[in-house]
Amino acid sequence: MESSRTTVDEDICIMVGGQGGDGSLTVTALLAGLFRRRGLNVYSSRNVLSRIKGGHADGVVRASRNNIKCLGDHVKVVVAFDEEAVLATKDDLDPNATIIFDSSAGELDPKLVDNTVKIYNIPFTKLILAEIRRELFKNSASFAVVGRLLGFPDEEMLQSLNSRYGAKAAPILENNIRAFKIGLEWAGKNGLTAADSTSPNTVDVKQKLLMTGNEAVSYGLLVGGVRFFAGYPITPATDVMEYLQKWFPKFGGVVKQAEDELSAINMALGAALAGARSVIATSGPGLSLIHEGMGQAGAAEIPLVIVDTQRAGPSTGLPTKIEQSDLQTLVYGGHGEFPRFVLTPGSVEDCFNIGRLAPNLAEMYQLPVIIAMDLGICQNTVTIESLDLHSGKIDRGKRLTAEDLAKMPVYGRYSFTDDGVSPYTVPSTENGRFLITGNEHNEFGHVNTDKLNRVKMMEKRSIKMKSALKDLPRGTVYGDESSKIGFIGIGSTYGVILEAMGLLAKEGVSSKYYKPLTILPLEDAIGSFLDGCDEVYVVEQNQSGQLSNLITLKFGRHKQLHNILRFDGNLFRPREISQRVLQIREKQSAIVH
Amino acid sequence: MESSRTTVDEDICIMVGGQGGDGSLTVTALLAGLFRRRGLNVYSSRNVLSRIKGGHADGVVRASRNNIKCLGDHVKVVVAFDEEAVLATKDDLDPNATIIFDSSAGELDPKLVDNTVKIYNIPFTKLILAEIRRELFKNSASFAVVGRLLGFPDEEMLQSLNSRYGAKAAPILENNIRAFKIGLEWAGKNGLTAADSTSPNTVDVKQKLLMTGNEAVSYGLLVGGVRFFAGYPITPATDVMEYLQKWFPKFGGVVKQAEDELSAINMALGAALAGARSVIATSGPGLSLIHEGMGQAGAAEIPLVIVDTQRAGPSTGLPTKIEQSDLQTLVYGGHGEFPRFVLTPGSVEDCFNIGRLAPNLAEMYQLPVIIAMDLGICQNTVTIESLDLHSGKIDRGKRLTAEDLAKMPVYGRYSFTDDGVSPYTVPSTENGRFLITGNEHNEFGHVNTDKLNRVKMMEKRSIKMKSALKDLPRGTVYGDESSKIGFIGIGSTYGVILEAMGLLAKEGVSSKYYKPLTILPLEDAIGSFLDGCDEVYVVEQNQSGQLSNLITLKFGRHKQLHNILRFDGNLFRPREISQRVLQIREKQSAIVH
Amino acid sequence: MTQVFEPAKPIWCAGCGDFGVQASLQKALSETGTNLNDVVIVAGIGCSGTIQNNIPTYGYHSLHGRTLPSAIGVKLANPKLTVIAAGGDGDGYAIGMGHLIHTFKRNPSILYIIMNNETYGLTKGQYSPTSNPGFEGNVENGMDGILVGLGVPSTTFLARGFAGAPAQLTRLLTDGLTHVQSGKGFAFVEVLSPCVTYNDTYKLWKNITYDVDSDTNFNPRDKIGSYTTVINKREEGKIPIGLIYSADHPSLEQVSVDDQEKGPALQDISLASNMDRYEAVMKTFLG
Amino acid sequence: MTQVFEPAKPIWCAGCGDFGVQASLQKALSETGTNLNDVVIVAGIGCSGTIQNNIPTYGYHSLHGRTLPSAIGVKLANPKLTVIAAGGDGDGYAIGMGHLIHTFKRNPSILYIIMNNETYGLTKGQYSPTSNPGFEGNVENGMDGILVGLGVPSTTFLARGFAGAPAQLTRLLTDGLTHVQSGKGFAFVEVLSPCVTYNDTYKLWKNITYDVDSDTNFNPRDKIGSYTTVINKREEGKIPIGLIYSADHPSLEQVSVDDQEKGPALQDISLASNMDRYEAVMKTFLG
Ligand SMILES: Cc1ncc(C[n+]2csc(CCOP(=O)(O)OP(=O)(O)O)c2C)c(N)n1
Ligand SMILES: Cc1ncc(C[n+]2csc(CCOP(=O)(O)OP(=O)(O)O)c2C)c(N)n1
Ligand code: SF4
Ligand code: SF4
Ligand SMILES: [Mg+2]
Ligand SMILES: [Mg+2]
Repeated sequence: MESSRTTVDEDICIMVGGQGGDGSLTVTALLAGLFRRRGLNVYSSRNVLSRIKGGHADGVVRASRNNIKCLGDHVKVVVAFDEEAVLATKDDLDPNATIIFDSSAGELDPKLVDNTVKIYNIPFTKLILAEIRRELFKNSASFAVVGRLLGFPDEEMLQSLNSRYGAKAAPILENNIRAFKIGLEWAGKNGLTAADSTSPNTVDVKQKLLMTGNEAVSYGLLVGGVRFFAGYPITPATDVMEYLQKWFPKFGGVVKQAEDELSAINMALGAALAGARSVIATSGPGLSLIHEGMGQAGAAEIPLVIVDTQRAGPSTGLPTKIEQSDLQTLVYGGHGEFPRFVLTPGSVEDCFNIGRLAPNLAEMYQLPVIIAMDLGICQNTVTIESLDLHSGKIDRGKRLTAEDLAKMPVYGRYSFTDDGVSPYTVPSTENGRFLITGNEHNEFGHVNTDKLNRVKMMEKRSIKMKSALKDLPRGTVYGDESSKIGFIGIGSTYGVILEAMGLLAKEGVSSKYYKPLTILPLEDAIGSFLDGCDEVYVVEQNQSGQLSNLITLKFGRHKQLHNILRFDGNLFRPREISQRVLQIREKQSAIVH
Repeated sequence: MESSRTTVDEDICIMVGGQGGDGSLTVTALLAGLFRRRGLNVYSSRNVLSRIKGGHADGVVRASRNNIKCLGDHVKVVVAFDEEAVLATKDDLDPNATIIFDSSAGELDPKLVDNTVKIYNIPFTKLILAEIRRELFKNSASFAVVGRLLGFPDEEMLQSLNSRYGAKAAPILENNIRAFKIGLEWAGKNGLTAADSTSPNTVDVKQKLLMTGNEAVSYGLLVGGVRFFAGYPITPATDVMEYLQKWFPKFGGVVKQAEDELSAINMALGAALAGARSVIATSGPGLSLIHEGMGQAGAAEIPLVIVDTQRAGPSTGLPTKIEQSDLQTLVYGGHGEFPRFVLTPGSVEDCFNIGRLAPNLAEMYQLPVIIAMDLGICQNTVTIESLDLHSGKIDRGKRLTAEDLAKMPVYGRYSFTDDGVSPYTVPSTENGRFLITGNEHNEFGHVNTDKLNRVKMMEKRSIKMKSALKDLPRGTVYGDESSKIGFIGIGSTYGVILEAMGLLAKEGVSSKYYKPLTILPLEDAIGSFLDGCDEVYVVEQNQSGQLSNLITLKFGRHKQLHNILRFDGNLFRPREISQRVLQIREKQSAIVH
Repeated sequence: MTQVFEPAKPIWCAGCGDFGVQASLQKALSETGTNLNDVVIVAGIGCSGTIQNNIPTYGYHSLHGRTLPSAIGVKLANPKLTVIAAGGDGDGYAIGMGHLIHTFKRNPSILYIIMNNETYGLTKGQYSPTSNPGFEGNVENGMDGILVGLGVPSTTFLARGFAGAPAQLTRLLTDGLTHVQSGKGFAFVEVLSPCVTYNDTYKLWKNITYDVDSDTNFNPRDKIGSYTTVINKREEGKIPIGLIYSADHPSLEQVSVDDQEKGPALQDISLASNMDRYEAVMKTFLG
Repeated sequence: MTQVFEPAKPIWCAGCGDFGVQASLQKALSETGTNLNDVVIVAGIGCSGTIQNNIPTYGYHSLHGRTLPSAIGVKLANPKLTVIAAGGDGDGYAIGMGHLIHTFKRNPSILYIIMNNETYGLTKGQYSPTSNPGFEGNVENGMDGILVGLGVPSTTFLARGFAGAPAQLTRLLTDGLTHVQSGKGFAFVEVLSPCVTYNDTYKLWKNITYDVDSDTNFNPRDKIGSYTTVINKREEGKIPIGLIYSADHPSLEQVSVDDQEKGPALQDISLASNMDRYEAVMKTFLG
């Protein structure tokens, strides 16, 4: 049986699945921690339904010495609490995979999978019910088995359980440890003996940070000086509220859970004009509700950061599934015309950097700055190197103090300037009183309908989109810059595209990839990238090719632009992309030759 | 003095202006009625501030034997209650214009206008205050003077006053008539004698309808079978609510003024799924609030008609001013991806036809149908020939009765079909129970996250955009079809473009014009129109060229597409457009030669 | 017979109070002899907002917080339907609060069941408008839906049930159904429905509920008395359950729908039958 | 001295009640000795929602109905500011109703002046939530903001003034300002402010207002008594004015803002002064 033991040196992907409430995600989190502590790179994702208990739910964790940024293509180890979990991962299963199956309701039908797949049948539920009475501890038993299989020493696993449950009520920790020991016993019975605790893999390595995009963007916002958050719970944006709520008490910040998104965005507008860096985070239905407030930020020139954690729409849609289908409403949504920036982090590091930068941009240009995430990048966990806290700066734009004002003969909140940005004050500033309004107004903020003033004010606001070009985040080209085959993709397609490029390279197809960070105003660099490509693949998690539409409108139709789209609520896999590219190329060459 | 008397045979434009509350709009309405009763074509508009009393307000009425559909370029007669009113119209003043000025606070400084302009100074306010004590009747005095000037017999004018005020409390009518008589007296003093009541102009002519776009669309909706309206007051959409409220009692319909737009759209969704044809009407801020509901209609496949009476944004913006700046949010707004139609009436007849058709389309395709108006087309009054009530039909799409159901083995509200449209029931239908939801669902409406089902449902919904092509309203080409110079424009630019084409023709430039009626899905005919043009002018009342963006995305960049944009809150004037075209052409030819 | 959707198996966690609500509602429907083809359940978004999937009536899963406007739309379009709105405390008291007050004000004959678990279940246990201070970081006082109803002059039916007291709950829902089916207006029934996963309050609520139905001195038709009881009981740390207030006021559909026989949804909209009246309207534009 | 915006001339129709509100507010500001540089007036959209343009304080013209959330944002960002929210009955009781209840519930120290003219002035006289049945086709019962406030447990200050009774109005606004400036929570002052153009109620209101301030038997600290008075007076066709209810409850900013000396807006957000704490947060991701 030793043959199926895996070592952590490999690129390995483990799926743990069952019914919601089975604790699958806890097992993947524990494994992610173990891998990470060994200096491995980890990428982990979850797949749940919009219900609290029951229904299929699974977590996947992948670990590698390589710098992986996506799930990859194959699952090597499966822990399945029911048959549904096996079926859910069947298509992605490595031929030499191992399945640890909860056989309480009967052994796994071996015909369900290739006969090269190794199956351990262990009746976790039965064992745990018999010994501890509460089924929910079965996941710690399974953790013992999969940990042994992966070659983790028992001591190391025990330590993770301790640090996870140590702070909880004593019986919780105890029962988990009991369950874990039952697991160890059954692992032993199945020939999975304890690994040597002095195994070479346990050498001291530089600790990595394990973060989701939501954590990274929240942390970026904190470091970027945000001190006010208002929100209303919604998947997958709620995390941002919860992280800031955890951190703000030490930083003099306030998190307010509002009665709805309309209240949230208006609270944030109020806090922003009172001088606090302010942010809201929402998704799907909440996003549609804040369009009016977004326009108010644009018209009244109030600095506001908006995090949109895109999920699968339309309407209530698929609340726990990924999509990148808000791009056009972020760019065009809301009545009338007003300036805004739309930023699209692709990596966890991007999330941090953009989270930190956005509050500067908002105050420097006095408009809504939108950070467009997607459920994949929001929730998936990735190991990253330490973040450089010192490279940032705080820039409050043209904020006036009482001393600045004393030198000015006249102060109007909306005074005309070359760059469209007016100096501003915050309340309590001696002699800095303003009128702020979303009605059309003159330089002092008085409502005004004069034709000439109107045109000047519209131009003042829109010119900010140009003035800001020097400060907006710029994307990166990855891969073989000399190649004529280009990818474009944002958000969580980033890691998948990189890996697909590796697969293509193995097929002799070299390629490059532009990951834009600013899609409004759309980066000019995309134009040059397109010019340097004979064929371009725009990879998007939506039905209509929204990013590709934005690109086409600005840069014209590329002679060979192909959309690779997925909108079934699930993340792309690398092989899916590389194969689509190969198919398209084959078809094209069939046409040409 | 007789020399300045005008006859109604001319193309004449009269502006009546003063402070809000001065009653200027009443005078233009009375004049419009007089002209119309003589069989003339009338076009009338108003220009007010977002306040109830005070501040400049004016009305303009133009009358002609020609089929005018806009204000034209020159004001021939001005009735001004203050100097501001004269200044407001100064730029548009015909050199041979006549000004009737309220000289209560002093005579009009003749240097303010060309010396070819004829001025009557009459102290209306003083006279009326002295005689009747309430200033507000001064407008009826001015009506007498301008009516005499225009050659209307006194009897005819008196009749209009009677029919306007006859239903009001007796003192109101009496005082207006007293004021009118004072006006007549002063007209006489200024040499404006009574016209002959048997003037040839009073011959019996076929009566025309005098309607605003808001009236026409509301009437269309009524005839189209709409029986439920929910709304929240907002300029300029409120009219629609008020007309339907007036008519519905006779038709078994219900109008509900809701507590906000969120409530309104959801009431309408509820009424629609209960089987009533339902509509909401809103503008600007309200539109931004209903994006979530719009997506719900798309996702849950609920038939709903939405009237967007565009006004100048962003945010609260300029509530009483025109703009066409919601086009992109109508097309792209709202999270996620869902089908919808966006229709753009250009004439008052279009408003009626589209109002009548939209409820059919909504039920036939079970999605939101948006009628995109603009404040100009909404509020401006135009004479039209009688509307043909018999040409329409009521098509309730695939609505199932209990008898239909009895023949079906299975009924699922979202069953898959070739055209993406599922048969539907309404509550109380025996054995026709449904589940309707904006969550992703299976054919029965049960929430469902299966990947394959998701893709099929997304495709089912989006295919409706293609299935509907045969039923969507199609635009019209006007002008010289053989010309290579083309205009494109929607809404209230329609009449202005037609008149600008006339001006260009006088300069020897022949042109054609495509007025699209469906901008989502964008009409294919626009593509052929573009192909047939060497140069194209897209005329829009917005800053960013939203219609032109939609066209460019679908049909690629036209070699010579020029945007003619106006976003100062005021309607285009014909000469402005013709001159822009001539300038652009001159510049181009300077480049070419 | 045509096969229509099969009622779903509830997605709730074992022990969730919402099971009890569903059971009582189904009993009330059968006790009132309601034809299920004439019933529309309009549900919110939340764990509670899935109840309509499990019951063989017409069902509409509306938007989060928009349960009541949607239900009003249904009712005004066809007043003969039995319209039941159902959702959570987040749905009804947070994002939906404005609509709730206006529904009390309008008094449409709709039965509204608000499953109050003092938390946002579906989004994993954040505090809600009814949560006590301290719960999940909440700093605000909890609110009371019944008290809100007593703050609106045209309220006609206010009751609170408890998922742990099923007999009373069934009775309250039956009374609520009767109220709406006889066109008396808005029947508001808040149900204390514990969320066993994020806020298990079964025991607590067993202890602190106070049954006004069995208090012979309590008169639900005395508004000031009801208010006094609610205020005083709250101060004692108790939650009153039972029929707390009832009154008479014309219903919304009664004062809004001109044709009481056929609501807007049932009108004949064919051109032929309306042509005369359409032409009459057109004439008004001739001036 | 730097020239800042000049207060505007009001855009109201001659005789509009809002003139009286503005005059009383300005008196109250001066009577409380408030530094106008520390005042933010957050106004709604409506005729009433232009009051901030006419007063030399910081002014924010927010969105229709979002007056209170905006004001709460300002207050939480900088609790030392005197925050005044002002708007119409449409703004506050229709589209803003959900926020109003939640503001009662939260009890932030904000003075809220709702200019009730029982109509939508700026959109030309439609019925509003406070309109009587029959007004402009209204079929619903009017609602009462004070009664709504009495339906929320943490309300601390409920008053109603009348533009036709300026001395009392000034006193109520002064008391409201004192309430908020001493951090006691939300001061709600509805002002009966007639719309002479669409709903001229001066005479009517002169006749039917009932002044509780001059009723020596009336005790505004007795909640049930206040409720009883409001209900009974309504039944008599009277509208109570004066200080109707007052109570104590911790204010929102008190329980939400950790650093009472410097709200979020006043925090030093430079990297240097926060670096240690930022690093500590980063460490938590090392697992
Ligand atoms: C506009 C909008 N905001 C947020 C959400 C996310 N959301 C879904 S359910 C829910 C709250 C659920 O709480 P409750 O209404 O009390 O129902 P419960 O799950 O407790 O039964 C929220 C906030 C949403 N669907 N729509
Ligand atoms: C979201 C939105 N809906 C509608 C409007 C249009 N609107 C402007 S003011 C107003 C109502 C005004 O009534 P009220 O608040 O009572 O103020 P008043 O003018 O009576 O002082 C409305 C509906 C708007 N600005 N925004
Ligand atoms: S999470 Fe709570 S409310 Fe939701 S189903 Fe489970 S127990 Fe019920
Ligand atoms: S319309 Fe009414 S509320 Fe508005 S300013 Fe005039 S009187 Fe005042
Ligand atoms: Mg709840
Ligand atoms: Mg009002």
